[in-house]
Amino acid sequence: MIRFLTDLIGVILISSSMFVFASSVLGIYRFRYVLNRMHSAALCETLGMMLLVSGLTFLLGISWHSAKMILIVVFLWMASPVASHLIARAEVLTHAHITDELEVVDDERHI
Amino acid sequence: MKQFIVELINDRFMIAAVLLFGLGFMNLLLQKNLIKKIIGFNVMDSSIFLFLASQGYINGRIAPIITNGVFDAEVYINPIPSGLVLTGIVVSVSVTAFFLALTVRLYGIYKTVDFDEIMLLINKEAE
Amino acid sequence: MLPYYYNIPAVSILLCMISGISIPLLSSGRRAYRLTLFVSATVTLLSALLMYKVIPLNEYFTYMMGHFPAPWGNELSAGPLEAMMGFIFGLVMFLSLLGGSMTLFHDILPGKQKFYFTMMNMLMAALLAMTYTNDLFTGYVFIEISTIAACAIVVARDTPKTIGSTIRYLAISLLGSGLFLIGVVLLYCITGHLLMPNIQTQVLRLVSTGLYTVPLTVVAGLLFVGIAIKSALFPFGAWLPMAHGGATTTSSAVLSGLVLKGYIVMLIKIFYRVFTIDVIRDLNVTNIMFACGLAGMIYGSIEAFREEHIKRMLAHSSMAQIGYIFMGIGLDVNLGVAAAFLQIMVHAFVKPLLFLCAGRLSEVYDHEKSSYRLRGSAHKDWVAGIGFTIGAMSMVGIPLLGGFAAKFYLVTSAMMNPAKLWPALITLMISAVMNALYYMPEVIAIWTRCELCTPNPVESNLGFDLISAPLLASGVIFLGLNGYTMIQVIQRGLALL
Amino acid sequence: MNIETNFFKRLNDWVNGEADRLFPELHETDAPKPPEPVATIGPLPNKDVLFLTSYQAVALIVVIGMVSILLYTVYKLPLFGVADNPAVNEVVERYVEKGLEETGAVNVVAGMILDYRAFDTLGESSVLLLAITSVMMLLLKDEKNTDPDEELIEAHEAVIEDHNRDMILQTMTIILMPAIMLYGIYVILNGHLSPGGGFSGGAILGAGLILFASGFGHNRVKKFFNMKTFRTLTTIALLGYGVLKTYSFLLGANHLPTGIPLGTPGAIFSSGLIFVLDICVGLIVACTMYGFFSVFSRGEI
Amino acid sequence: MNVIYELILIVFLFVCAIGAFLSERLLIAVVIFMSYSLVMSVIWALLQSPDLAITEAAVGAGVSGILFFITLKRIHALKGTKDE
Repeated sequence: MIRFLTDLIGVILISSSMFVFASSVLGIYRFRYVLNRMHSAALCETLGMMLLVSGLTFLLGISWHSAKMILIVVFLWMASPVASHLIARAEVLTHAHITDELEVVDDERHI
Repeated sequence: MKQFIVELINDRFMIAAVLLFGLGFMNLLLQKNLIKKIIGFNVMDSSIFLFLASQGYINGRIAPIITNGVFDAEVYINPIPSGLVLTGIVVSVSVTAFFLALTVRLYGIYKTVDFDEIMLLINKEAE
Repeated sequence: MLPYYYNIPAVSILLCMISGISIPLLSSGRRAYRLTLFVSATVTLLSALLMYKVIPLNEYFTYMMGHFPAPWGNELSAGPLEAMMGFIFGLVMFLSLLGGSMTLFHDILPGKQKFYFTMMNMLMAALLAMTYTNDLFTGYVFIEISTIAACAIVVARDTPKTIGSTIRYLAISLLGSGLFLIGVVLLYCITGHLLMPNIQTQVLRLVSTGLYTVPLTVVAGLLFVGIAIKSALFPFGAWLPMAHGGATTTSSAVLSGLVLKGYIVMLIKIFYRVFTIDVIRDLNVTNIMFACGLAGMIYGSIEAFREEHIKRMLAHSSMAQIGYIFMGIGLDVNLGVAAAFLQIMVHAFVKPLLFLCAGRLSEVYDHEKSSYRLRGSAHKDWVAGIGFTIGAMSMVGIPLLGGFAAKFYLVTSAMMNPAKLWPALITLMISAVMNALYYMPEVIAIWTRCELCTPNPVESNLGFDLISAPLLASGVIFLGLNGYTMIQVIQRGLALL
Repeated sequence: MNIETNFFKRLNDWVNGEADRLFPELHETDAPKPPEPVATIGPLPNKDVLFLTSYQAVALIVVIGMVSILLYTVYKLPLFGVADNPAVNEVVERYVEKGLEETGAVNVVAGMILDYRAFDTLGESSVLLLAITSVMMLLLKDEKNTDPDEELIEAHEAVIEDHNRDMILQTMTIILMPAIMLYGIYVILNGHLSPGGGFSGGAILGAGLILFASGFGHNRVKKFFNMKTFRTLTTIALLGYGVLKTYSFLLGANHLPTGIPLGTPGAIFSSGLIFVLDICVGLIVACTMYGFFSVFSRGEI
Repeated sequence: MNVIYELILIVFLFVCAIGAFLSERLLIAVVIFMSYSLVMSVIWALLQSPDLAITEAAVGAGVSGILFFITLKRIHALKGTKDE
């Protein structure tokens, strides 16, 4: 019974991660501006991966493999937001007409 | 017909490698843009490596790392292609770096990365 | 224990590699230059010792690189031919470095001279390894080393033109090595070995059973085309004139004289030791070589005739000479291959001689390379003038010089194959006439006095005057006088492959 | 309208981020057209156009011919994934069955490239040295390859970067850098026990250094990794490789034992030379990768 | 079942290769090429060559991608105009 429950939870988590991936792919395709696209890509890397890996952990049970997968998620959560931040920063700093794209612009841009 | 398709699917890696080889070769020959020429070279090399690695694979066998004391050659895949490809990957990244360095220098001189234009400009200088 | 001289191939390759690696630790370009000279002289002496031991005994041996014999570990193999090629590579490298040293230090920035000599050492190691190797994949790795090193010694002069020609050279070379690699991969797939003797037994078994005939043909074609691209056979050789014409003198001499030959020696070795020459003839690869060789002879001669820049003219003439070599291999008789080998040796001496002398002569008029502006330069630098004359005469085919011997044996071997006799003879005639037409005006021009010209004061270069030019010229004359003996030795060596 | 219906054109546009032309009705306004690139040379002479066109046609025919020949060859080759193809022969058997005993390496691939076929690997490491040397030959700053305008721009950018370091990146670099370095060293040291080895571990180490350099600037890296360190490390590692292997080659060919113990299989200090060679290769690759980055971006190390 | 995954990955390879060659902006070409390398490393993991997978992920997708990016910066191709 418990086995069935954990499997069920795992399947639900994995399918929801699939939904997140699909919607973020749609978002990358659908949005036109870099920051919007980046937002949806970052979502798939963090939320989607977390859901996927926790689903797999439920399916596998507690073992070294699931510990490794959790470590992967930890490192991904450290690296991926930084990458997104850097992309956004580069875009904001180099885009000449950023006011055309964004409604709110921080006036304390340093450059 | 059915058997042909089965054979196609069975040889999928080799066919893909050959087609990618052709694609990379064509781009190395025909692309005007130097960066894309380099990408073409990389695609060509990695397709050859894909071909080689797929030749080493045997269905149902595992990577040749002897951790559980099984010394039977029937259990592991062919290790030779992996070793050769490892050598090849490093060679190809070295050549890529050299090629990119040449591109940077040429851009510094002619302010373009279009190979045909560069050749015409060089020929013009020679005249 | 092995006889001590069995270690010579491995020692000379590893010596070159280790000295190339350790050059960054040296303090200046001059020291790196001296180390390179020392290494190439050592390689020459070692190869001479190997020749002295191997040729009289007519011995062929394989040498394990490591603890594991043939199908498991890397191997080298050497015999009379390899020893001779190693000797010629070492000697010509030494003489080119010595003869071109002044232009070298003039052309390359002081901060980058060390890098240049690293490249030279590695190029030497790659040439030796390509000659001695008994393993196809080692051959591929060293082909890549020689590609990078050759491109780098072209680009060392660092003018816009050399960079442009280098990128073309590199792109086309990469096509060549890609084709070579896929050939090796296919061969591995159908035979399961990488060592040449093991592949040979498998290939002979495949031929006798009729299995995998198509892949075998494709492999032979791919290996041939890959190496033909690298050694600038006619339809694939468009990169050569720009690359060789623009480089500094030593680089041109080494590239034209040695690097192209290294690839061809490796191709011959592959044909003999992997496929056996009979299988190659059955697969019709030699016919393609023959046709490409003939076309290359005509094309190279015509282009050289139209060219005014003296170094590019020499480079075009190299293309024609490569055509001679491939024609000799394509003649389908064993004497033809031997004659092609003799041509390789002669050309390895003649082309560096011509390049070095042309470099010296153009210094007389302020590095002016147009051939009609070199009038009277030989009177200012008569060593270079005599050297150039000897080289040109050998190219044209005056008797008693090396070029004549090579051409004579090419004609003799063409006589043995009636099917290919007339095309070969006619093309040889045309090419010889064209050679005379573009070399002789040059020779006459450099010896004609010119009152109006204002020559520069020429710094004497003792290394060139006393060692480099005389030795290269005497090499040409030696090969011309001893053509018959050389052919005998080469034929015995080929029989051992 | 014709262009709109052309699938490849639309795919091309979409790949280029022009607009979502696959479904044009999704967007009311088109993105502004980028300005036309300024041609640096005028219209080509007829001779050149003819040459280029014929060159392209010939190249296309050659490529198509080659691909079809190769496809036919593949059709004739042994099948994929079967055990009785010619490549599986006594060589493979010996590598797998005796590899651990003869080389001491649990990972057969590492044992193969660093012991059975070590000459290839020596050549390959030399290719790395050649590549970094030739890149330095081309891109190190000297009087021939400096452009005053570029210099000015680079100096400007350097000043901006130094005063405007990204805090998030720096903090994460401090957290991640030890993990990356540890992982790289682990991969190198475990080359004979698990997948990986000198090449991959060295590349990971190099990537860690590159991350540090992009977070904190080259000047911080220079304090512990400058041209002199680079040169010494690369040369000594490669020389170590060359000398050790020369020793082993010469003794092996003359049928003498090397006298290097192989150790217990599976222990970290085992497999004799392979362990040392992996470290050498890792150092070379790490230095070379960082060297590429530094020379490309700054013209110096 | 594995075959289907492998076929999907092969199709990915082709899409990446063709996309890299078709795209006119060099930045996009390089990014697509990096994803090509990544797919290649997954394929190598499937072909039971973990050494190759690690090396390709570190060298092909990591370091050579960085080299491409720096080159693009040096040739001023990151400004958003086409090919320049």
